Amino acid sequence: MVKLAEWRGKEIYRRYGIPLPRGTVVRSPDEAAEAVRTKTVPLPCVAKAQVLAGGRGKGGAVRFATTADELRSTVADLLALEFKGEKVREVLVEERLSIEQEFYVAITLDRSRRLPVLIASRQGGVEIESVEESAIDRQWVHPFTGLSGYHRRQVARTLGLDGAPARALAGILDGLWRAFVAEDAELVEINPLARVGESLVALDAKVIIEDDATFRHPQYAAIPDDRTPLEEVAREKGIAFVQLDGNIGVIANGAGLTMATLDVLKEYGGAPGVFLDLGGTDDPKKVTEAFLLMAEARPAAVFLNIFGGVTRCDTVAEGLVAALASVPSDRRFPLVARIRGNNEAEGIALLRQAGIASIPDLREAGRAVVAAASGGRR
Amino acid sequence: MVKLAEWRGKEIYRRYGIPLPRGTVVRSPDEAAEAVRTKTVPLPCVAKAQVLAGGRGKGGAVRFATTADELRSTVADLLALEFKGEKVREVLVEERLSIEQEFYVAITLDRSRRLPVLIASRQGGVEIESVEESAIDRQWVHPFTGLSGYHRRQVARTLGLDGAPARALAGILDGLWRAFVAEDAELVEINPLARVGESLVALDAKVIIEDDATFRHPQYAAIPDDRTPLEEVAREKGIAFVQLDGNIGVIANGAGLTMATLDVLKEYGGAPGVFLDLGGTDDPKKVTEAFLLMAEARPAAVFLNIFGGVTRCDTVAEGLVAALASVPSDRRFPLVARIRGNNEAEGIALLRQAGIASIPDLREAGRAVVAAASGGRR
Amino acid sequence: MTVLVDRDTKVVVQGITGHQGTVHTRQMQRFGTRVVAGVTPGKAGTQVEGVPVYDAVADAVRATGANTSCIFVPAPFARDALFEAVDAGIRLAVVVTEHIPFHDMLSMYHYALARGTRIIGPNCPGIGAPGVAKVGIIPNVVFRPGPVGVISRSGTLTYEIVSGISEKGLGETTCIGLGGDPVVGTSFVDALPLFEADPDTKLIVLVGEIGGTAEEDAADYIRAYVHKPVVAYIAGASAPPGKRMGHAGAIVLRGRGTAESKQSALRAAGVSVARFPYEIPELVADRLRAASHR
Amino acid sequence: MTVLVDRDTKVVVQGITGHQGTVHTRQMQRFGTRVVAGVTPGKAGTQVEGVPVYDAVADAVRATGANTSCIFVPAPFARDALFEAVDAGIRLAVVVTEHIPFHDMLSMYHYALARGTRIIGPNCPGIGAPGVAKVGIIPNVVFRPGPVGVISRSGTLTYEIVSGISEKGLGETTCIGLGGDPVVGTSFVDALPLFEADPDTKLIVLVGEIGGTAEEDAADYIRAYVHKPVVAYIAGASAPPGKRMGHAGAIVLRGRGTAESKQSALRAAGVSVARFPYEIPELVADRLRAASHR
Repeated sequence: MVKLAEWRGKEIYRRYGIPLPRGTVVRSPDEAAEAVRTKTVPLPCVAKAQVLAGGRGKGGAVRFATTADELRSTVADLLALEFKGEKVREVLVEERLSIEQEFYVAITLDRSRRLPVLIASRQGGVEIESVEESAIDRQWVHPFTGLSGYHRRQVARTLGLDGAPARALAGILDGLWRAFVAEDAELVEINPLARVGESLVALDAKVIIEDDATFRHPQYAAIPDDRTPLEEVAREKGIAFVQLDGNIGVIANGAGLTMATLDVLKEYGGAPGVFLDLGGTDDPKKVTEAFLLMAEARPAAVFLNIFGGVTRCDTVAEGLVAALASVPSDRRFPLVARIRGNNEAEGIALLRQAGIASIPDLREAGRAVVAAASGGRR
Repeated sequence: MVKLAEWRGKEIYRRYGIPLPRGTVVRSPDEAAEAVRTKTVPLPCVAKAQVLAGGRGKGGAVRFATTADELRSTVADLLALEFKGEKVREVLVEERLSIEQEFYVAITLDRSRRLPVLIASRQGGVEIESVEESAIDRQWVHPFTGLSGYHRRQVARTLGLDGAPARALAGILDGLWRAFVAEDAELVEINPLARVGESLVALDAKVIIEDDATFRHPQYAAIPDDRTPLEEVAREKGIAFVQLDGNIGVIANGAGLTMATLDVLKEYGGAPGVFLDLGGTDDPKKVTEAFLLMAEARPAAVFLNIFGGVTRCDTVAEGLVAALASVPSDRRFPLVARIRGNNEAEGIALLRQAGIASIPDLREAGRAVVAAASGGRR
Repeated sequence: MTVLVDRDTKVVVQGITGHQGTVHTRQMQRFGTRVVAGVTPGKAGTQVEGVPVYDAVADAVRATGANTSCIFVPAPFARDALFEAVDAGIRLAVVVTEHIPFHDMLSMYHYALARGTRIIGPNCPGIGAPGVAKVGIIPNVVFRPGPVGVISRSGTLTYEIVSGISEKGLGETTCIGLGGDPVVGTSFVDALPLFEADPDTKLIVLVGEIGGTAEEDAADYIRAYVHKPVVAYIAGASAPPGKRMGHAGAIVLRGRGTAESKQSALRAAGVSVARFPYEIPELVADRLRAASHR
Repeated sequence: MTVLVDRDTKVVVQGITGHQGTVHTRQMQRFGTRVVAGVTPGKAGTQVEGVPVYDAVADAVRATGANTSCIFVPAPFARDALFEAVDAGIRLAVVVTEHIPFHDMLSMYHYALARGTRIIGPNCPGIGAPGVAKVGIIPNVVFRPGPVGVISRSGTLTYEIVSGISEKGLGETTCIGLGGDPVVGTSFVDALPLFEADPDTKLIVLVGEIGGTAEEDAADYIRAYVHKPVVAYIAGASAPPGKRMGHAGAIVLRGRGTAESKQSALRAAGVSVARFPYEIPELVADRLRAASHR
């Protein structure tokens, strides 16, 4: 899930012919002033902090300016902002348009129907979740036939458009569909899509690219996301690693088993702090890396819960033993292990040699971890 | 069915990344000499008359030249040629390559399966009809999934290619597929596809564009085809008009009925000379136009055989009467009419007023036309 | 019984406000067809021949329960119209529109196939079942109820032949004009089992043309699966090779699709082959007589 | 009886010469599966674990009669591999490959659907029917023949749960790991009727996860059509919203796809919902006992 900042989304929309306000992204007050001087951005204008979190308008991350000096100081303010934990690195500066109506259009995936769904509403400019169902129009688009005339006409009816604005809408929907497919997007959203006289303009852009498709789009792989630094490191190593609020580290293989392990810990009063899914691997080095990454997160205790399938128990044990040897002393943690499945006996034997017992019962193991974590809470 | 001359086909192939010999199309000996001077065409080279008929190689329409002067005179010869009834207006001048192997690849429509079919053979450079079935590989390509890796690999196996030539082949097949779809082609053929060292080069190009798709590709609508001048006029007026070898004109509505009418005439010893399918129309002016066009073809007699459906009998009668009034006296012809179906009574009445009887029985009508034609044979 | 249409057939006409749409809506109504809705974008709320017009097929289906579409929209928009019909749940779409590029028709065919919608056409006269329903443009006057099932690639030639069968006093269960384009939604092979399964159809008339191998495919199918008598006619025996005879489909190319190959394949499958259209009614009468004496 | 696989299941392994392909070919063989062919382009003529390798699936099908494919090829080539399998006439394709873009999977799903091929997966452990056949990567040791049908969106959690059921002395007819991706070839709703129809399956275990609405859809289906007892577990009740928990599918977004909504929908459909994996064997035993007393 690669969430793109507004300005990156708009760069994509521009390539697909979707009309946008005139403007540019800036990274300093000087750049903003220069954009005004070169008329890249007409005045009055709007300056929008480029963060991924929502609620920028109400949160003071979108501001207006009528002169170059005002813009300069506004941009300086925004760049100094930390918005819901995100540092502002870019500001999008755009002409301020006289908006008559605000609509919502988006394309995303409907998992149940296994079809892309085109969503439209006359009530734009607010979160679509807050719009009542009856004001939302949904149409499913088959991947083999694509967006057709009747989809476009239906959206025009939903938005109450005809004539030139309806024709403009048709072009925007086509662009949105092509972007959704060609960029391997999970979501392409325009909210609001603004009516300005006879034209329509995408005032905002929300684009999410699918992680798994970055082999076709390497440019998106490098884009910063809302991951923590450790999550970012894990991502580079191909380890699913999520930081949570608690103090217990969980290393399991497979998302389902990892989540089930968290559920059990919570039941016994534990607070999971790291979710680390080894996935399917039979490379002990990857296991070692995972443990060292876990150590960086400084857990109060770690629960290793493995069911060997693709991953073999002895591989995991081998990787774990290697890791424990190289964890710095100030990063050590109490460990509870439970390893089952393929090569279980070999794995258990290896652990035993390293002084680690495997607790076969999930309840018992869970309780042991919670106890270890509360004893060792820092 | 818009058959494109080789050079036009190659222009399309170039756009889809298919490797071609270096060269250019010329319309005069001077242009040919200039192409050598500017090194657009390296020497030695081959000069190919741009006609649609097959058998150019054996028919002397493909010649070689090793010097600019030789090329100049070769081009002059070719431009003076009339090949199987076609005047030569363009000559394609290309580098002469050192060919190691000649293959055949093409994509066309399989009507029975309703799927595009990818055809490949190791025996290229000859008409595919002359290649035995066992040496031809066919693979069907679904329009929703397109050409896939396994199609490409199968063709590589058929042609006995691997390594760099197989990779080149993959690119060529992709280009061919994209051209087939995006240009609305009926046929895209490369014969021969030549192996030159580690590369593959399309030595010839045969592309047929679908008539019905010219609304998407207006550039192809204007391309001259192998129609007679009258057929060309008819095409512009949207009338299906085919010139045959006989002296009887047939005007009917619908291809099936028109062909059935020809079949009947032949049975009675008649020789159809013009096939004119009015199609479905209820515009009397179109009927008048059709008759005037027919008059231009100077038939010995004309058989009007109409079954009124979309076309109404009275409309046809009205158009016919108007046409007869304006046919010049040296273009008049004996006419046998048979009109049935919607508004039959009204049509027959209109014809009767103009002194024309409608013969309801097809046999009788057919015999009458053949008699009239042999009586009036010029 | 009839084939493909019945008394529950409720037709929506796509492109009803166009000239042909309007004319043939009236003709279908006169035939007794339940034309329940029309669709022309932007014309919702109006009426054509008393039929309510909607902006979208989905609206028409919701409001009227239409299950069958008759498509008259111009070729550049036909693919879109068919997709719309399929997505709205239409089960049978008769595409009258001519000059649809076959690349479009490939998508239309395979999409409809995947979604369970049957297409008749394009470039076809449609379906007529005397006394029951007509979807398309076959002239009403040619029909008469009777035991013959007719399947044809032609337009007006079908009218001529059906008319001849009716005048002979025989009559039809259902007549299907498949259309003469290179890619059709329903081929002879697709239509034959419908008539073979229909108890009221005692004999099948197959009207073919030169070009393609649809008739050869039909002969293979008949030999294997059809037990009812079949009478056939192939138009274009006298057409010269290489000339496209009106229909995009009707062309003898490279020795393929000749009348001879079709006729001999059909004869080998036990089909009575007429040499001329006017021979058909007599052959039909003979085969029906022979069948009833068995 | 078993579901999806039986004694006629003949498996071709696409990507057999890769590490996982080779390892799991051996495991499938040990399970008793008839692995008849492997496919790796350019490796025709070689053998892996005694299994002949072909260049193309069509070749493998022609030579061996393979009807089922197990796909291990890397994600960028998985779509192509599936299309090849479908076009070669494979009826069941188990796609083990993970990280396939969902846009690719949309094409794969709809193409297979149109052509009548069933997909299990992608990113799935596959199918195991103890004593009959296994297609995929579920560890052999977890199985034991018995009356329970297992359908799961998870991988290792399935092994854990199946293992628990087996250790309890209950055992399985068939276990299907559907895969946890946003678009799967076979969903709970697609798999439930198979077990409902299988006479040997007396109870169904459904293992779900947070994210999406597949479990809610399953609850609707169970309420309407499933008469056998169902026991379910939903992983991820403790996962915080907005965090993607490993699987592309496992995420609670905008209040949709929570464990609570899934659990309550399932309970309302008469399903016994386990709070933790280790509760499942007991619930299964209880429901089986209750059912046998009716």
